Amino acid sequence: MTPLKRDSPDRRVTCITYPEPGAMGRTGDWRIFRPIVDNDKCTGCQTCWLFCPDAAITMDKNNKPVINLEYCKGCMICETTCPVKAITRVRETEADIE
Amino acid sequence: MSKIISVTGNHSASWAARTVIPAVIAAYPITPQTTIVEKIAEFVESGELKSEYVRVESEHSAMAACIGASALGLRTFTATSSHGLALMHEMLHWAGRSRLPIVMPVVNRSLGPPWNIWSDHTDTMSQRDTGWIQFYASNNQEVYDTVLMLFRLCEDPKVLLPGMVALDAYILSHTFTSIEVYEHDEITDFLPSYEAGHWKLDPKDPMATGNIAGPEYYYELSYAIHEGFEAARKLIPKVEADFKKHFGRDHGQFINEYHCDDAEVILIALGTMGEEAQLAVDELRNEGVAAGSARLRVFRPFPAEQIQALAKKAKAFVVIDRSLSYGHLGGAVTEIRSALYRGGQTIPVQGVIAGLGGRDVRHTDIKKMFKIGFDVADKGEAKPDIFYGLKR
Amino acid sequence: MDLTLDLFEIRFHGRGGQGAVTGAKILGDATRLEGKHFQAFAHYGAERRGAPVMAFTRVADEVIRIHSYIYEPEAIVVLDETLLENPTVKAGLKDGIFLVVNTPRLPGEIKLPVKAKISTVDATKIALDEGILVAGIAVVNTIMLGAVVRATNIASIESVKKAIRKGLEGLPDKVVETNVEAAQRAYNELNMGYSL
Amino acid sequence: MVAIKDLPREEYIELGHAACAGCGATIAIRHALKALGDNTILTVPACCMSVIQGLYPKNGLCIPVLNTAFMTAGAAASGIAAGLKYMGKDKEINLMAWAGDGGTYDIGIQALSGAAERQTNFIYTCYNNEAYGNTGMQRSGATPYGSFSTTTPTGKMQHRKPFARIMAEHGIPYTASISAAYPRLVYETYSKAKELVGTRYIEIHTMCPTGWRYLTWDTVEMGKLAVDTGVWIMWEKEGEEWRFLGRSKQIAEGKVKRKPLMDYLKPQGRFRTLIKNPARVEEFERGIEREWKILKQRVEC
Repeated sequence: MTPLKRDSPDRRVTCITYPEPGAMGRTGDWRIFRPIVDNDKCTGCQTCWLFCPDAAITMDKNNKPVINLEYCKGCMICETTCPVKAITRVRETEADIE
Repeated sequence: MSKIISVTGNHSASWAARTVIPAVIAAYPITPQTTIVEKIAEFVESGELKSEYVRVESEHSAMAACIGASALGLRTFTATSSHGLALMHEMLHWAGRSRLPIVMPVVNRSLGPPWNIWSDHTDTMSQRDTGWIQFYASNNQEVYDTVLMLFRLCEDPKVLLPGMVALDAYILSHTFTSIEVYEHDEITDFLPSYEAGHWKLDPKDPMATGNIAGPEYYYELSYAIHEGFEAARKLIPKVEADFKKHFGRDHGQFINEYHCDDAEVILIALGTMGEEAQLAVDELRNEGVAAGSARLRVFRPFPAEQIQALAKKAKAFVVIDRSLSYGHLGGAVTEIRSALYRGGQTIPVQGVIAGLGGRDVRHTDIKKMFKIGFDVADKGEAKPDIFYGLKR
Repeated sequence: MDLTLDLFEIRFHGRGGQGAVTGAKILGDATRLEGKHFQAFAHYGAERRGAPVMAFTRVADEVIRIHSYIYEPEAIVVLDETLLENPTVKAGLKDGIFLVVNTPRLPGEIKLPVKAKISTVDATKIALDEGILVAGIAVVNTIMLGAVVRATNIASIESVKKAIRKGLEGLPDKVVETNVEAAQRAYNELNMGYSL
Repeated sequence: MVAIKDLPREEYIELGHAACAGCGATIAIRHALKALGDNTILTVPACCMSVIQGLYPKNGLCIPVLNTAFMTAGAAASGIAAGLKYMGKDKEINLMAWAGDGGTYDIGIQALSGAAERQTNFIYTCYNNEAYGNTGMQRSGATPYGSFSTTTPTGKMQHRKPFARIMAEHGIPYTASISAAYPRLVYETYSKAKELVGTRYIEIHTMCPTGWRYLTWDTVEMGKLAVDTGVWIMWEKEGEEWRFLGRSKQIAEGKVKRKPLMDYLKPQGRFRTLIKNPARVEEFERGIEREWKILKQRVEC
């Protein structure tokens, strides 16, 4: 049986859902605090990547963390777990609205 | 001394438990019923409510525990919603058939999948055959008052049946309004303490319940339950009248009629939609249109006679169901048509399915449904049941 | 002010954890102390700390029989100004609507597609001054009630203060009185004007 | 222990899922699914993970999920396992039930016990945030002694159920008690469980800021403190052999001293009433000692 296309009418017979970013909308709006990475202090240990509950951190080609601000919820776990305090916080309202 | 408090529909149910002081409460949390059992926990742990509160590990066990406690001849209370009520199904039959007067508010909520926590009457409609008396409330004061009335009704020696009062998820359960509540000693005239006259577990007078009954006995035992409902049918007006005498309020007994006497079209609905329909009636009446609304407050025992009497007043019914029996129609409209058929009445009945899964039903929508009703009255013939607001 | 409208509907916009629902209920309770009937409820879904939430208060002279949602409120209260961009805040706007916003900006600086009666107060600053914080969030719900009654006259500040004391029953007295004082401050420091 | 750099980069949870900020359970599932890979089917009963998947028509998890009723994780998994066996796919596909503590300790114990007794071939994960988290922290069988919950406002009166040990006594090939504060240990535990056959029960202590009432950025610290103070004990039982794991092993062997209990209780709002009552704190501590005593006996013999 050929796999059904995602939005073919037969698929709407019941509550079928598909993996996609933003299943709860732009969760970046939830932030009260925003994490800021200081790449000079960062040693590339990836602890922030390890602990991020939202998989919102990826390591760039220089093995430095990049935080996806569309979805990062500002829990600030990356800040507290970073062994060299390379990540700090700023109140979302004071941060420049990108 | 009675007092006025600002509470949600859920807390109105918790306050009713606090007023009645059941001996045992066994309950399991489920959205959106949760704040009922949370408030009861506060009352119990602060010492304001002396009930024994069993925090069971599932709804199936909640009802089983209530059956155990009620079997001792003790007043018993619980609350649930949607999937919790469905999970209790087996034990709802058990409680009904055991003639145990357990009282249970049920917050009407959709059945999944998908998970949906908003208002839908399919959950209580699915339990019509389990031997439980069923009331539907339309405001917080009615939730509180109906719990008190249910204990009086269910514990009557000729009735002896469990009873549920349904309230719409969020529309009532989580909406604050002010209600009047009483202390226990202010209600004991209306609601005396419960004496289990029929049976109870008592080592001093040993009797068992539920072991085998062959075909030669089972049928009559079932009929006895049916007789309990007929007794309830006679008692409901008396209980409501007595409640009014003590507390100055009644909620319309079987059917809460509004401008029905001279109405051309009467719209019937349950719960909060039944009350909001009154606004549509007011607007139509201002436009000189003879509309009336009737809120079906008691669903088991089903008020067939009252429906037949109501049909004599109008040229057409519109019936809104916030439930759907797949492969057939809404819960209320099928039973209303059945009552009319038995009464030999051929008034057209326009069925409307609306508000499933918590979709909002406003008085403006109800006014549109009335328009359909007047068209049906003119033609003398109903259209196929309408799925109001369905997105194609 | 004698309310000739038979229904006064208020919509609160806040974020999970800012106490929008409690605020809606306390405001309702305040109007009850002045003989009105009220409903207070929230728009329930998956509330999360920080995620946008809505709450409602409906006030009338007689018993309220309407149970459906509020679509065209008489007043909109915005507890967190970052929500002003959120489309739900702009739903149901009409000329003459009251808009009460927690912001350091003045009414004239707020652009709206309708002629609204805008009032602003920096409730966050008041909360930070008075130390009304929970888990890093300035809880401005009771503070904004001082602003709402001043802007709309739906109830007196005395009734609001009584309702706050009742609504926050169980919290330490010092916390309750701080909230009561903060509401009075918002009442006094309210800037009232019209949208751009 | 696997290095962070060597952990797979594929993510099996989507950006913008619906967990609260600082959720320990999503740290756990992120690394469990990295170990199991994309040949995995999940069944999830009513719990936080049902909501974390977010709103129709989208889903926050990247593998097939059968959402099921609260009581039925073990039963639903049994059905899927039978189907996979029938299709001859039970070796290649990892079947996992992912349930909360309420759905495991309380309403779902019967279905799970039945599935285990039938040696059903699946991994059952109980992510334990120690109350009915999704519906606002009502008390469960996993809620600690003396802890606040919305149905025990003045503090729970019973000790939590030693559920993982109960599952171990089902004679199943693998049982583990680990913590989301140690994601690499989570990854290694699931890598091991993936290779075994039969019912494998893994319980993960998952920190919950909303429910335990601490600030979101302290999630990992809170999980570590639970282990460092001995409140949460990490161990595994493979075949007949019991072993302490990670930090708990160091504590058991006396290499590391347990931190004072108050370090764990004090920063959490749910223990605010408990810590004001020394007698109840002592009872809390007695429960911890009892658990260590029993586990030490298991490990030694």
